[in-house]
Amino acid sequence: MSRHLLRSVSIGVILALLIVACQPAAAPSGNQPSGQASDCKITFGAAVSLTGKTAKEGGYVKDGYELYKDEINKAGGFKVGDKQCLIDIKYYDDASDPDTSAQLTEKLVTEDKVDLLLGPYGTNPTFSASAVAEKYEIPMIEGGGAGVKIFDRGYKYIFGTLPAAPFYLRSVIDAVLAKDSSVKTVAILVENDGFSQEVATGAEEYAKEKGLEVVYKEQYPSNTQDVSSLITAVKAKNPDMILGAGHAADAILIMKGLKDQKVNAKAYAFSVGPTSPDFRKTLEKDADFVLGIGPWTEAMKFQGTDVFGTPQKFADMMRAKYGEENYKTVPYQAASAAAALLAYQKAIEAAGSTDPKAVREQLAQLDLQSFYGTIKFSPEGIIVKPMGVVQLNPDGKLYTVYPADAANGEFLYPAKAWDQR
Amino acid sequence: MSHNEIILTTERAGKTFGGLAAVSKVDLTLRRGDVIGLIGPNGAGKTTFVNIITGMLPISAGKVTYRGQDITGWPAYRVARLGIARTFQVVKPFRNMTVRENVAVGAMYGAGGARRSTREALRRADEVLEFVGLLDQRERHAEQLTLAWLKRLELAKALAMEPEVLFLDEVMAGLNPKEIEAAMDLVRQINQRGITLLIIEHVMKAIIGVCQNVFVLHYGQKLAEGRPEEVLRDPKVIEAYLGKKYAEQLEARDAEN
Amino acid sequence: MREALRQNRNVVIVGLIGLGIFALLPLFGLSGFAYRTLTSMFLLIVTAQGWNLIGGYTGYAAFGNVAFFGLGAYATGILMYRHGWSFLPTILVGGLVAAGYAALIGLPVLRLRGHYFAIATLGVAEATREIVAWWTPVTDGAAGISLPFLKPITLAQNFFYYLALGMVIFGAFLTWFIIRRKLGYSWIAIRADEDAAKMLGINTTVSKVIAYALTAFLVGIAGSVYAYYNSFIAPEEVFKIDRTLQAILAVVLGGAGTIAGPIAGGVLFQLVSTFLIFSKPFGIDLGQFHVTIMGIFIVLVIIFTPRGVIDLVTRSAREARRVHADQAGGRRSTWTFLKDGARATRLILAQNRQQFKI
Amino acid sequence: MSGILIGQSAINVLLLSGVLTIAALGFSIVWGVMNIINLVHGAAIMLGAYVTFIAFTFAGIDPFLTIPISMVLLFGLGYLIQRNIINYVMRAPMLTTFLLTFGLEIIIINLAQFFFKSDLRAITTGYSGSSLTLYADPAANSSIEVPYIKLGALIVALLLTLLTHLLMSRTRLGRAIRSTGMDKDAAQLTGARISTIYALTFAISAGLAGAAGSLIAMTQSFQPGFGGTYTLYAFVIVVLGGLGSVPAVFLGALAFSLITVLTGLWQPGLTQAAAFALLVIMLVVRPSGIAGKAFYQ
Repeated sequence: MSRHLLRSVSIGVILALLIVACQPAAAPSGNQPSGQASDCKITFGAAVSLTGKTAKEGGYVKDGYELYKDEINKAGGFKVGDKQCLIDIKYYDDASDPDTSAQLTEKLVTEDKVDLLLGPYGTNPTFSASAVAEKYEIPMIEGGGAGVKIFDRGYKYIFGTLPAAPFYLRSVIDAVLAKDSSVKTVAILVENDGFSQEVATGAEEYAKEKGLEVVYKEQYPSNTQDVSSLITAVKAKNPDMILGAGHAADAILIMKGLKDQKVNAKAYAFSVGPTSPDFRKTLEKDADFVLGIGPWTEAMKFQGTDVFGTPQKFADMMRAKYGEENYKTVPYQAASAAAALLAYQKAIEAAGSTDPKAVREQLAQLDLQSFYGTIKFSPEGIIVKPMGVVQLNPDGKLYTVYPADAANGEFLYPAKAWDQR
Repeated sequence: MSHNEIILTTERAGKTFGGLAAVSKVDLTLRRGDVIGLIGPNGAGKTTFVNIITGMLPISAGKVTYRGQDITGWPAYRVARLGIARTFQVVKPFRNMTVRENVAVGAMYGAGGARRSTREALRRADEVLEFVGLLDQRERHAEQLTLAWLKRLELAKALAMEPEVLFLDEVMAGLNPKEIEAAMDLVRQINQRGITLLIIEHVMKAIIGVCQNVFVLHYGQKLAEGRPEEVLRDPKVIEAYLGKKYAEQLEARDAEN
Repeated sequence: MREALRQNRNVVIVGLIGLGIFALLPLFGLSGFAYRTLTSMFLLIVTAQGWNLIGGYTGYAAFGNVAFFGLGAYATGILMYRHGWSFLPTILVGGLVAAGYAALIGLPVLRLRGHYFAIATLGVAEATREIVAWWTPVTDGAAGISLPFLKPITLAQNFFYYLALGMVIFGAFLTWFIIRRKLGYSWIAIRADEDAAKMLGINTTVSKVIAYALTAFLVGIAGSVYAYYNSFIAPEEVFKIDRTLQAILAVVLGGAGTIAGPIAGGVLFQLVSTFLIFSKPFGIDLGQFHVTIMGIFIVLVIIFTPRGVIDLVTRSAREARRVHADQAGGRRSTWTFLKDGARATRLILAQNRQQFKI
Repeated sequence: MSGILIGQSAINVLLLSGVLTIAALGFSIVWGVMNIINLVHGAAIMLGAYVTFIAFTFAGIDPFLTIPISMVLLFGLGYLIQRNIINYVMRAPMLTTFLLTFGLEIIIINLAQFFFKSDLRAITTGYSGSSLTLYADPAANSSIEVPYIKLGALIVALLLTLLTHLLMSRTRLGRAIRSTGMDKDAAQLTGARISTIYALTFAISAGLAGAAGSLIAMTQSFQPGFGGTYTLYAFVIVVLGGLGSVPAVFLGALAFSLITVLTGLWQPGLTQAAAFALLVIMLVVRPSGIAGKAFYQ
């Protein structure tokens, strides 16, 4: 009898577990604006990293989405046909893990039945999540993955609001050459991950094209804790310009190392780091003169008809919503995330529905002036957009210094030598 | 069974640990059917000597020959498959197996192992277990056995290998007199099956009771060899080995008074 | 261990029923998410079954198995992407490449024991990752490799689901097949006492290298399938240490050195970790604490059931059955049986907690 | 290779090895005495870094003066963790303790992420980044520099290493810890309370990790997840140097720094691969390390 019992208990347990696993454990919940009447609702799904390695940037992305959602809902939502639709976003935390990202995207599509997808943060999670989106032919606009390889797979439903990685550091080279044509040598320090490799290769090719000599280009391992020997090697090459392609922590480590060993270049630039608030906070005065890049800065002079209108307005609203302290400078990740939703708005309104195929067609031919500048995707789905160059000024602020028509501050060049600061 | 055939010899066998000689220049000859006692004070190098013959430890010097074949420096498993088995002073049962499975491993991989299937090995294990008197324990886990049973299990594992030479390393240590009697009986029976035995033992009664010859190691070197009664009367041996014990006994007696 | 299995025919029966359920589940309609969750779970189980051979049966705590996963994934990635192979043969190549690599590194590394073996394997895995990331001409470096995906969706879902499930069955069958044979005995003997195993005539080096290579084969084929399933591989993802640790956790959760252990543990691990991301118990959003709770879960499991859940359940059931049989006829009911079971479980948990205490 | 390059690289090796010694020391002691691979170690280093960060940012205490604070706090935390959690698995197989500490690490890191957020933090003092110029060749625009803050960290690290060495070799506590490491049952006979000894050993290890965290906080930016890399480094260092003594850890750290710096000059993409390759070779060829012994002394 007991054997029989054990058997039935076990079956029961397995079934129960399966039901738990396969059914939505809880009704989808989002912050629905209560009491507001609306004709319909559009739900977006996003698996972003709120914990793990890229929790910080994932947070920027989520904040950008949320700000846009709040503002557009205040303004009455999307106009679909003759209906006004409020929007809602369902989030999951992918813990910065690509496998989880794919799993969650699959859940958003097949169980939560979201209408359209927003991207995660990070090139690798974007790879996994976008494959799921493409599989189900649901559009995904992502503002957190710039690897060119995401877009050269022939996918049709993936759009990115960040310019392609190889373009990241090109504007820096342009900016410096515009100021000083006597610059001859460049050193490039590259983190050993896919995104940074693309950035570095793009920069190297462009530098050569412009007649510069790349005197140093080496990879360093992700999670590196010491770059002193790289700095020593760079110093021996005495380059005019030092470019870093990696993550914010590496950029900080490299700057500290350059100061330690008194390596004086005319310009320092990093693909990721200078635009993040942490960079200034951690390096303080040592961050002066460093160049960063961004597809968007709050100083840029774009004008759109969207809920934000201008970069400045977007930045102010970010600060109003999330606090001055947290967004001293507003990182472009937040703006590119908001731009993703904006692109959806225009595409849905043009399509008159949220039908994935119709929205996809509209996205492909989108050409929109906005607070984020021109939003227009290449045939591969990646935004075509020049990068702005920013500089951390000794007065403590971040100014856009290139291109000239977007500049709101003077490009201080060359950077002061360490012992003259 | 011919008592003349030489089955195993060592010539000037030696082992050094970081410059210290644990065993040096030991010559030993085992003839088929022998029961030799290997005795000596603690630390005399008895177990090390067995270890270098069986390939447990790499030999440092000298030569080991088994049935005319030079097996110096052979790895332990090859020596074992040739037909040389041993037990361990500190018992080494496979705790996660049953008694029967423990013994079956010996039957699978020992001298006769290559031709045996798993099932045949298990059957062979039953035979051996019956012989050593452990058959009724065969389904128990090794970790549940008492020390006396574990010593028998060691023996059974070695016997299952169908060895021609068997080294017994203190199989009687820690047993009570009754258990020792039984164990001696078992050793005699094993010998009657034609297995050559080298027995390391501190229980002198057992040595005298079962061994034809005794071989004494002291500081890693041969001190004496011969019939038990003679060797044990040898002053050199008494001084090196028994002398210490007598001294302890005297000391104990003094303390009592 | 082997005998524990024999005594508990129940485990086998439950396993077969579970297998039946999993085999039939797609017929009742699964969401894409359920497909993915279960397919990933099967792949986790296969990597766990792989680890179980070297870590569970042979007793060598390998911490670098992710190297085999990554090599399997890259074999498939490179063959499909560069050489236009079709998918299925690449699985075999992935498994064999991993097995060959394991044999190669196993020869020196398997001479080490305990912590040293663990660290050496970890080191090998890390070094392998870095080399794959660095060797751009062959591997496309850190940027990774993208693969096309199988269409249409339903075909792909069922294909990967049943392929992965089939691999679980293969893993279980392989384990079962070997442990009843001499090789299996040699592994269990090595785990218990390697010196004693040698003295019984076991060529421990060969046994261990075979165990390691078979481990690598299973982990490697899981990696191969992962590559095509996920359609993207990059060194930092497929060589992530977490994959090894998850597999080990799955084995320990279920019970190391048993056939059912990795399966039960894999199911439990995947369900708990998936559940934690979505569930809102009593309306509380676990939010970013889901990873923390996973950590607490691991700590509790390790302290309370170091031999795994199967051991806990079977021992509780045995104990309850014993108590149950002693009781007078009137009180024998399902309810009292369950109550006895719960009490037995509590007792065993308390014992386990004290078991390794100083 | 120019003289300046060699000189600067030698300085780099020395400076790096100091901090790494402290980072690996506690790990080595716990491993040697308790036979545990302690994955919580990196998390303890991380907590030490945050103690220094908080004390510096909110109380304005000089980072070097925060070292005792983080050592004391982490000592206490280590004691509690051993007493209440790790003590339950002291006799368990290695895998059990490994996974247990893995679970603990997850918990600590994620709680830290909740409390401290995943913002990058760093400590920038008035003297950060200033350095002592040992030799300069203005013509070639090159020089050999010794950053003061790293020099300070090296001195503190050497001092702590020496103190730990004295603690382990000269004091009663050290003797009790060592004898427990050699043979816990024999140590029990001598009257030492094993559970207390273990708790103290773990606490000392955590305290050293705290000091390492404080030192690391001064030289680089950090966020809650950064400690894991140091656990990995500690592994390699302990194996290279050999288990069993304080000076061995220093030798291991020196060897590790040498490999890191040399590969960093030639082929920085392979620094970790080189370190791990050496680790595996070392394990196979000489498992006891450069200066290893069987037990702690």
